[in-house]
Amino acid sequence: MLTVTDLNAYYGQAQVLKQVSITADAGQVVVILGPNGHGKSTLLKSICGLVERVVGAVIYQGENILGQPTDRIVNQGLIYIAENRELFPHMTVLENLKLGAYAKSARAHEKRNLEMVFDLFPRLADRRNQLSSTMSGGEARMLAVARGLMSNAELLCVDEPSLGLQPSLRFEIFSIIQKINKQGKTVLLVEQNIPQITELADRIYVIEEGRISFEGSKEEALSNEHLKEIFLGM
Amino acid sequence: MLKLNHVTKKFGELVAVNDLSFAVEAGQVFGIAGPNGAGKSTVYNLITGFYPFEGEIAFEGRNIAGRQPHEISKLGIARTFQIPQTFPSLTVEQSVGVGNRFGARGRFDPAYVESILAFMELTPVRHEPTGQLSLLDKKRLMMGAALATRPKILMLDEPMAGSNSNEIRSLMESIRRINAEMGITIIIIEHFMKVLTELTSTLLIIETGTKVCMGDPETVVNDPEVIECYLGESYG
Amino acid sequence: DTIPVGVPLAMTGAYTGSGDDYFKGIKMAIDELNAAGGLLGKQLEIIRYDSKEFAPEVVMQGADYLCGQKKVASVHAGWAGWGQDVRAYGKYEVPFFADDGSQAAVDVYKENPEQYSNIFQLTDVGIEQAKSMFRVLMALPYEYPNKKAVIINTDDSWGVEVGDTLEASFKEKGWQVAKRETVPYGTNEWGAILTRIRRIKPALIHIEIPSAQENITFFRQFIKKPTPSIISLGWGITPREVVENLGTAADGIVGEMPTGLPGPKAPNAAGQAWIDKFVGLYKHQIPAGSWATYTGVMAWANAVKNVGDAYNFKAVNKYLKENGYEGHQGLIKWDADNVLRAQAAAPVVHYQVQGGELMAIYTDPPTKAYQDSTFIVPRWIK
Amino acid sequence: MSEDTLFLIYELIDVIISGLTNGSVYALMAVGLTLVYGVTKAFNFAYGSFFNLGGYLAWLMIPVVGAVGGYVSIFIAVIPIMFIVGYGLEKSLVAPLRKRPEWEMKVMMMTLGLALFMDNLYAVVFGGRVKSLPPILEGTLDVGDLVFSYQDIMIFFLSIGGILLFGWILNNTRIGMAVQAVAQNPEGAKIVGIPEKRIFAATFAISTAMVGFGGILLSQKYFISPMSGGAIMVKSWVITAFGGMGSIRGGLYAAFIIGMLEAFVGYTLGMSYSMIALFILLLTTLALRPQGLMGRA
Amino acid sequence: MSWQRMAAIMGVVYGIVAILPLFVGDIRFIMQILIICLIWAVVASCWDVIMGFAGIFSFGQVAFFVIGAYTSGIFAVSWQVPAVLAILMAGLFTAGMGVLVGLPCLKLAGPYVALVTFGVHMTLMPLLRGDIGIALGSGGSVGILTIPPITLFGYAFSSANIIPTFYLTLALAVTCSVVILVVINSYWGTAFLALKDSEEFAVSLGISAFKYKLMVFALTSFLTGVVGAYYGHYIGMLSTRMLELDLFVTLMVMLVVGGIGKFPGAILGAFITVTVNELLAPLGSYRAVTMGALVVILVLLLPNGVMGFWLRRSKAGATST
Ligand SMILES: Nc1ncnc2c1ncn2[C@@H]1O[C@H](COP(=O)(O)OP(=O)(O)OP(=O)(O)O)[C@@H](O)[C@H]1O
Ligand SMILES: Nc1ncnc2c1ncn2[C@@H]1O[C@H](COP(=O)(O)OP(=O)(O)OP(=O)(O)O)[C@@H](O)[C@H]1O
Ligand SMILES: [Mg+2]
Ligand SMILES: [Mg+2]
Repeated sequence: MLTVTDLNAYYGQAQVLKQVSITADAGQVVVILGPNGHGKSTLLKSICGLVERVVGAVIYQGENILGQPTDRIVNQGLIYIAENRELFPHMTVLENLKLGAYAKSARAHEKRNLEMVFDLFPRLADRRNQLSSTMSGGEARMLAVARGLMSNAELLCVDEPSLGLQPSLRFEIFSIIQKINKQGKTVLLVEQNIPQITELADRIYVIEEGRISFEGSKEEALSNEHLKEIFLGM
Repeated sequence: MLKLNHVTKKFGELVAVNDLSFAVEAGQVFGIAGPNGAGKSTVYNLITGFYPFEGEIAFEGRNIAGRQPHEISKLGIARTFQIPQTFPSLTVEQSVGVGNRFGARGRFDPAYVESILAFMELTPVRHEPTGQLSLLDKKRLMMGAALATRPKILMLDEPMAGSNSNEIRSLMESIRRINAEMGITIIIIEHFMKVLTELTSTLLIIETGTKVCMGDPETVVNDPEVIECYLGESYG
Repeated sequence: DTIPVGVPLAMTGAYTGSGDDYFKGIKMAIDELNAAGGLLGKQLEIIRYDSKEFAPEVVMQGADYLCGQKKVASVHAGWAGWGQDVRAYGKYEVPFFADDGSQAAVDVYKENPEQYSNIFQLTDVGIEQAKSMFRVLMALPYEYPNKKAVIINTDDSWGVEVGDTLEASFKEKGWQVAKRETVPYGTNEWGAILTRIRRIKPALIHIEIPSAQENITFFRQFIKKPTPSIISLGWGITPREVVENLGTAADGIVGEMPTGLPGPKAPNAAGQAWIDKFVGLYKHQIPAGSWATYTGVMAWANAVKNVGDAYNFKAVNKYLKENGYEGHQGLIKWDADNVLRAQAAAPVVHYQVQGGELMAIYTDPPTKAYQDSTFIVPRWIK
Repeated sequence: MSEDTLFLIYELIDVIISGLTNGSVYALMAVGLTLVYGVTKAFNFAYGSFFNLGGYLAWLMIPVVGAVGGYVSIFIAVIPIMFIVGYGLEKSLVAPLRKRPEWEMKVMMMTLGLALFMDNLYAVVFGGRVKSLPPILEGTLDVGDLVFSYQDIMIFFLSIGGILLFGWILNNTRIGMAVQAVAQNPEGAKIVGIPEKRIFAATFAISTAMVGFGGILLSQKYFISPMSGGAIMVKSWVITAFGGMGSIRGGLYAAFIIGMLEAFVGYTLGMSYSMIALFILLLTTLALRPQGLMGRA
Repeated sequence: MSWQRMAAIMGVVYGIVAILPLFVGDIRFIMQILIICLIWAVVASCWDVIMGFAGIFSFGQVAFFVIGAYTSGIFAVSWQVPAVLAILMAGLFTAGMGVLVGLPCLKLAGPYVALVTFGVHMTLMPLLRGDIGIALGSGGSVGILTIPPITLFGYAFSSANIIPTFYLTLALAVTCSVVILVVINSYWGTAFLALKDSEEFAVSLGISAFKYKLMVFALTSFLTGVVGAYYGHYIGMLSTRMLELDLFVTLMVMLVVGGIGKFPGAILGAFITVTVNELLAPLGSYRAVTMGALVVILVLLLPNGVMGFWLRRSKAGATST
C-alpha cells in the first residue's frame, strides 16, 4: 500500500531524515517509535506532503505521491492527524469536524462519520458549539483525532493521538485504532504511551537521529531488551 | 503555603471550576489529575492571575486574587503551560534569562542561569533560537525559565505528555531534585498515574471543576469513583 | 549654453492636475521665447522640480535645488506653498513667481519686504478675489428672491480666507448667511448639507473648494432636487473638470478665474490669437493658471531683456516692480506687496457655464459685463 | 403640527436618507476588504487603487460600448478582468511572500509599493483630472418633499444584497468554510485536504472582482481621480476593523453606523467634525468590545 | 544581531554621513537633504522599534512627529519659549500623548491597535485646522510660518549656516540612535521581544505587559516628538500637509528598504530611500511609479530589506569559511 524509500527530509539546512525506508501493507498497523525530536513527525508529514524539502520516493498504491500538494494526497485517501492538532481556532467544534470531511471521498459519509466520532467522544458532542481555541488540552486532542477520522481515509498517519488524554481515553484510542484497522484501513502510528499498542502492531520501526535503527515485527521488538526498556516501558 | 478557598470560575454558562478548595503545604509535591476538561489548567490560570474568578486564593497567608500575572510571578509562583510556549526571537539562554531578570527578586544572576541551563540539560542548545526545538526541549526550556524566577512554588502542566518512558524517567528525576535539592514546592498536573504515584505526596482528583477526592496517591487511585470517572475499568 | 528656468510644480500626488495646468502656460511661453531666438540670444531650459504635496521640507528643498544648485535665472510656480514658499525662496534673489493667492503669503512678505523683494504673486489674494466675486454676484442682472446665502468652503487657508470675506461682505450688504460650512477635502456626499439648503432655500449658494471633484458631486446631488439658488463655484469652476465631466448639465453655474484672459472670445486680437494657439496646442479652453503663469514668464523675460542680464537679479526684480509688463491686455503692475492685484489688464474673469463651456460674462475691476455676452438665469430657477 | 416641527421631521428623514446613502456606499467600498483583510489578515494597501482600476476600465470602455445601455456589457467585461488581475497578482506577488515568516507584514509592504505604482501610473496615463462615468440610473423618486435618487436606491440594495449574499456564502458553503479555514490555519487547511493555495488566490481574485464591481458603481456616482485610492483604502479599512475582523456582517453594520454618524454630525456640528466624532466612536466601541463590533473574541 | 554589530553598522553609516560635508559642504541642496535624511532616519527607527521590534502595530508615527513639531512651534511662537526648552517640552508632551494613545491599545489585537493609532493621525488634521487648533496656536490651515531657529549660546542654527546645523542634526540623530541601540539591547529590549512572541509566557515570568508596552509608546513617541520639534525649528515653518499620506508612505518605504525589525536597517533605509528618490527625480511624473515598482520588487527579492540581505550574506559567508 505504502512504500517509502530512501527518504531525506530537510528543514532549511538541517537534514532531519536520512535514507528512511518503510513499508506498510494494506490493512496493517505500523508503529513508529523513537526519542523526542528525532524525526517521527517529520516522516509522517513528509509522506503527506507537508514538508517542503524532501528527496526520495513515497509510493502510495503504486503511484509516487512525493511532491504532490497535500490536498491531492488527501483526496487519494491519506490523512495526517497532527501532533500539534492544527485546529481552526475561531471555528466551533462542529465546524472543525465538518471541515474534516472536506475531501471528496469523505463528503458522502459526513453524517455517518459525525455520528461515529460523537459516539467515540461524547465530550465533543456536548461541546459542538464551543470555539475550538477555548477547548482544554485533552478536548482539543480529541477534536483533532475526530477531525482526522471524519476524512474516511484509507491510510491514516496518526501522530501521538494519546497526547494529553486521560488514562481511560488512552485505552479508548487503542480500541479506536483497533476498530479502524478492522474496517480494513491501514494505520501508520507514532505512539509511545499506550502500552497495549504493540499488540496491534504488524510492524515496528524505530527512528533515531533521523535513521531507522530498528525494524521488525512486534515479537522481535519485544525480545529486544533495549527497545522494551526505552520505548515500551509504560 | 497555597490555599484555594471556594474558588469558582465560569465561562459563560460553563462552570469550569466549581467551589473548589484545597491547600498545598510547603515542600510538597502535590498532584492534580482528573478527566480532560475537568478544569485543571483553569485552576493554574486562576492561581497565576490570568483570569478573574470568585473566591479566594491565598499564598503564604496573603490573598492574591486580583493580582496581575507578573506580580504573582514575583511573589514566587512559577508555572509551565500545557501547550509549549517559547520566545522564537530569543535563544534558549536568553529565554531562561528572562525568568531570572524579571521574575526573580534580586539582581540578575548569570551564574544562576548557567546552573539552570545545566540542570535542565539545555546547555547543548543554549544558543539555538527556541522556535524549532523539539517538544521535549521546549518543555525543559519552560521549566528552566520558570525555575530561573527562583520560585517558591513551581506548577507544572502535563510536563510528561509526548515523552517515552526513558524521557519520562529523566524528567521525574529532575522534578524530584527540584523539590528536594532546591526546596521548591511542586504542583503537577499529569495523566500518567505512575508518575503521580511515584512523585506526589498528595493527589487531588477533580472532575467538572469539583473535587472528587484528595489524599495519598495509593488510596486515591484505588478509589472506585476515580476509576469510574477517570482511570477507566481497564486501568491497572 | 542656455539659461535655466526653474519650475517647481506638483508632478505627483494630489495636486498633479493643477500642476499640469500651470505648466501648460509656462511651457507655451518658454517655447515661444525660444522659437523667437531665446532670451538675450540664449535658449531657455526648463528645470522641473516635483513639489509633491507641499510639505514644508519639500518646498524648502525645491528652492535649494533650483536656486542654490541649478542656479536658475527665474522660478515659475503655481500653487507653491501658501506662504511656505515665500520663506523658502526669499532666501535667494532669483525672481520667483507664484500663484498662492493667499493672504498668509503676503503677510510673510510684509515681515521683510526687502528680503522678499524677489517674490512676485501672479494673482490677487483670496480676500480680494472674494470681494470681486461678491461685486459681480451683486451686479448680475438678476433679481434675488431673498437675501439668504449659503457659503461652503474647504478647511484650508484659501477656502477659509474666501469664506470669511464673503460672509462679511454679505452681512454688510444686509444679507443673511444662513449657513456657513467648512468641509474637508474629499467631501463627496452632500446629503446633510443639502437638507439644510433645501430648508433655507437660499437665493445664492457659494462653494469655494479649489478641487473639482467636490464641486461636481455637490452639483450633481444638488440638481436632483434643486432650490431656486444661484450656484457660484468660485475658483472651483476653473479646473477643466467641471465642464469636462458635466457638459451642458453644468449650464448656469457661475465662477471666477483670477488673472484671466476672458474667453473663449478674447477682448482683442492678440488675446484671441493666444487663445486660439492654446486651444490648438492643448485641445481645450484655458484652465485656471495657464494664462497667469504664461504672463509671469513673459513679464520676467521682458525685464531681463531690458536689464540685459538674466543673472542681475536685483535689477530684474527692480525693473519688474517699477515697470510691470505690457501684456496682451495692457500694462500690468505689481503693487507694494509685490502682488499682481486685480486690475484692468489682469482682471478677475467671471464665467458662466453656457453650452457646456466656460463663457466670460464679467471682468473685474472695474466690474463690468464682458463684451456682448449675457448672464442667463439658470434653468433650475423657474 | 406646526410647520417647524414638520420641517424638522422632514429634515431628520432627509439626514437619515443621507446616512443610509453614505452607509451603502461605504458598505460597497469595504466589502472586498472585509474578505481579503478581514478573513485572510493580508492587508492590501493597494485596495483603493484596484477600486479605481475598475472605474478606469469602465471609463475606457464607455466610448466603445456606448453609455447607458452599455453598463451590462461593462460589468460583464470588467468583472472577469478584475478577477483575472486579482488571481494573477496573488499568484505572482502574494503567494511567494506567503511562504515566509511574518508574511502578513510583507504583503502589506508589497501592496504599499503596488499602490504607489498604480496610483501614479493612473496619473501619468489618465492625467491628474477627475474622470466621470455617465450615471447608470438617472432621476429621482419624489415622495412629497423627500427625494430619493434612483441611483442611490440601486446602490443601497446592491450593496446590502451583495454583502448579505457574500456573508451567507462565506458561512454556509463549503467554499466559504474553506476560505475561513485557510485564513485561520493554512497548515490545518492543507491537512484536511483544502487546496489552500488555490483558495487563497481565489479569495484574492473574488475580492478584486468585487472591488471592480464596487469601483464601477461608485465611479458613476463620485468620479474617479488617480490619487483617491488612499482615501478609499483608509475608509474601507476603518470599516472592516471597526466591524470586527472576519465578520462580513460586522462590516455591514459598521458601514451604516459610520454613514449615519457622518450624516448626523455633518448636519448638527458640521462636516469637519465627522472625523473627530468617528474617532471617539471607535475608541468607545473598542473599549467595550476589543474585538470590534461583531468580531469573534 | 549583537549590539556590537549594530553599533558598528551605525558607526559606519553615520561616519560616512559625517564626512560628506567635506565633499558637498558647499551644495546647500544636498546638505539640506542630508539633514532631512537624518531626521527621517530617527523617525523610521522609532517606528521600527515599536512596530518591528516590539510588534505593536502602531500607525501613529507621523502623528507623533507632527504633534512634537506643533507643540514646540506653539511654545516657541505663542509663548516665546527658547527653542531648546521648547523641543524638550515637546518631547515630553509627545511622550505623554504616546502613553495616552498606548493605554487603549494595551488590550487590543494588532489590527485594532493600527486602527486606533491611525485614528490619531486622521483626527489630527481636522483638529489642527479647526477652531481648537487655532485656539491653541496652530495657525489653522495656514500653519505656523515663523518658528525661530534653535539658538545655542547665542548661535542660531538655521539653514543659513547649514554646515553647523548639519552637525547639530547629526549629533541629535546619533544621540537618538544610541538611545535606541542601548534600549533594545538592554533588558527592556528583551522584554519587548518576549511580549511580542508570547505575552502569556512573558507575563508568567514576571514581565509587566502594562509597563513595557507603555514604555515602548513613551520612548518612541518621545524621540519622535523631539525630532519633530527639531524639524519645525530647522525648517522654520509647519503645515498640516505633513499629515497627507505622502510622508506616511515614504517612512514606511524606508522601513521596507531597511528591513523591519532589523534595527539599524531603518537608518540605512532612510538614506537609501531618499537617495533613490532624488536620483529618480529626472523621471518627473514617472518617479513615483518607478519607486512603487521598486518597492514591490524589493519586498519580493529582499523580504527583510537590505539589512536582512546583508545579514544573510555575512552569515552564509561565515558558515562557508
Ligand atoms: N518546521 C521546522 N523547522 C525546523 N526544524 C524543525 C521543524 N520542525 C521540526 N524541526 C526539527 O526537526 C527535528 C525532528 O522533529 P520531529 O518533530 O520530526 O521529531 P519527533 O520525532 O516527531 O519528535 P517528538 O517526539 O517531539 O514529536 C527536531 O530536532 C526539530 O527541532
Ligand atoms: N476561554 C474559555 N471559554 C470557554 N470554555 C473554556 C475556556 N477555557 C476553558 N474552557 C473549558 O473549561 C473546561 C476546563 O478546561 P481546562 O483547560 O481547565 O481543562 P483541563 O482539566 O486542563 O483538561 P485537560 O486535561 O484536557 O488539559 C473545559 O471543558 C474547557 O472546554
Ligand atoms: Mg513528533
Ligand atoms: Mg489542561
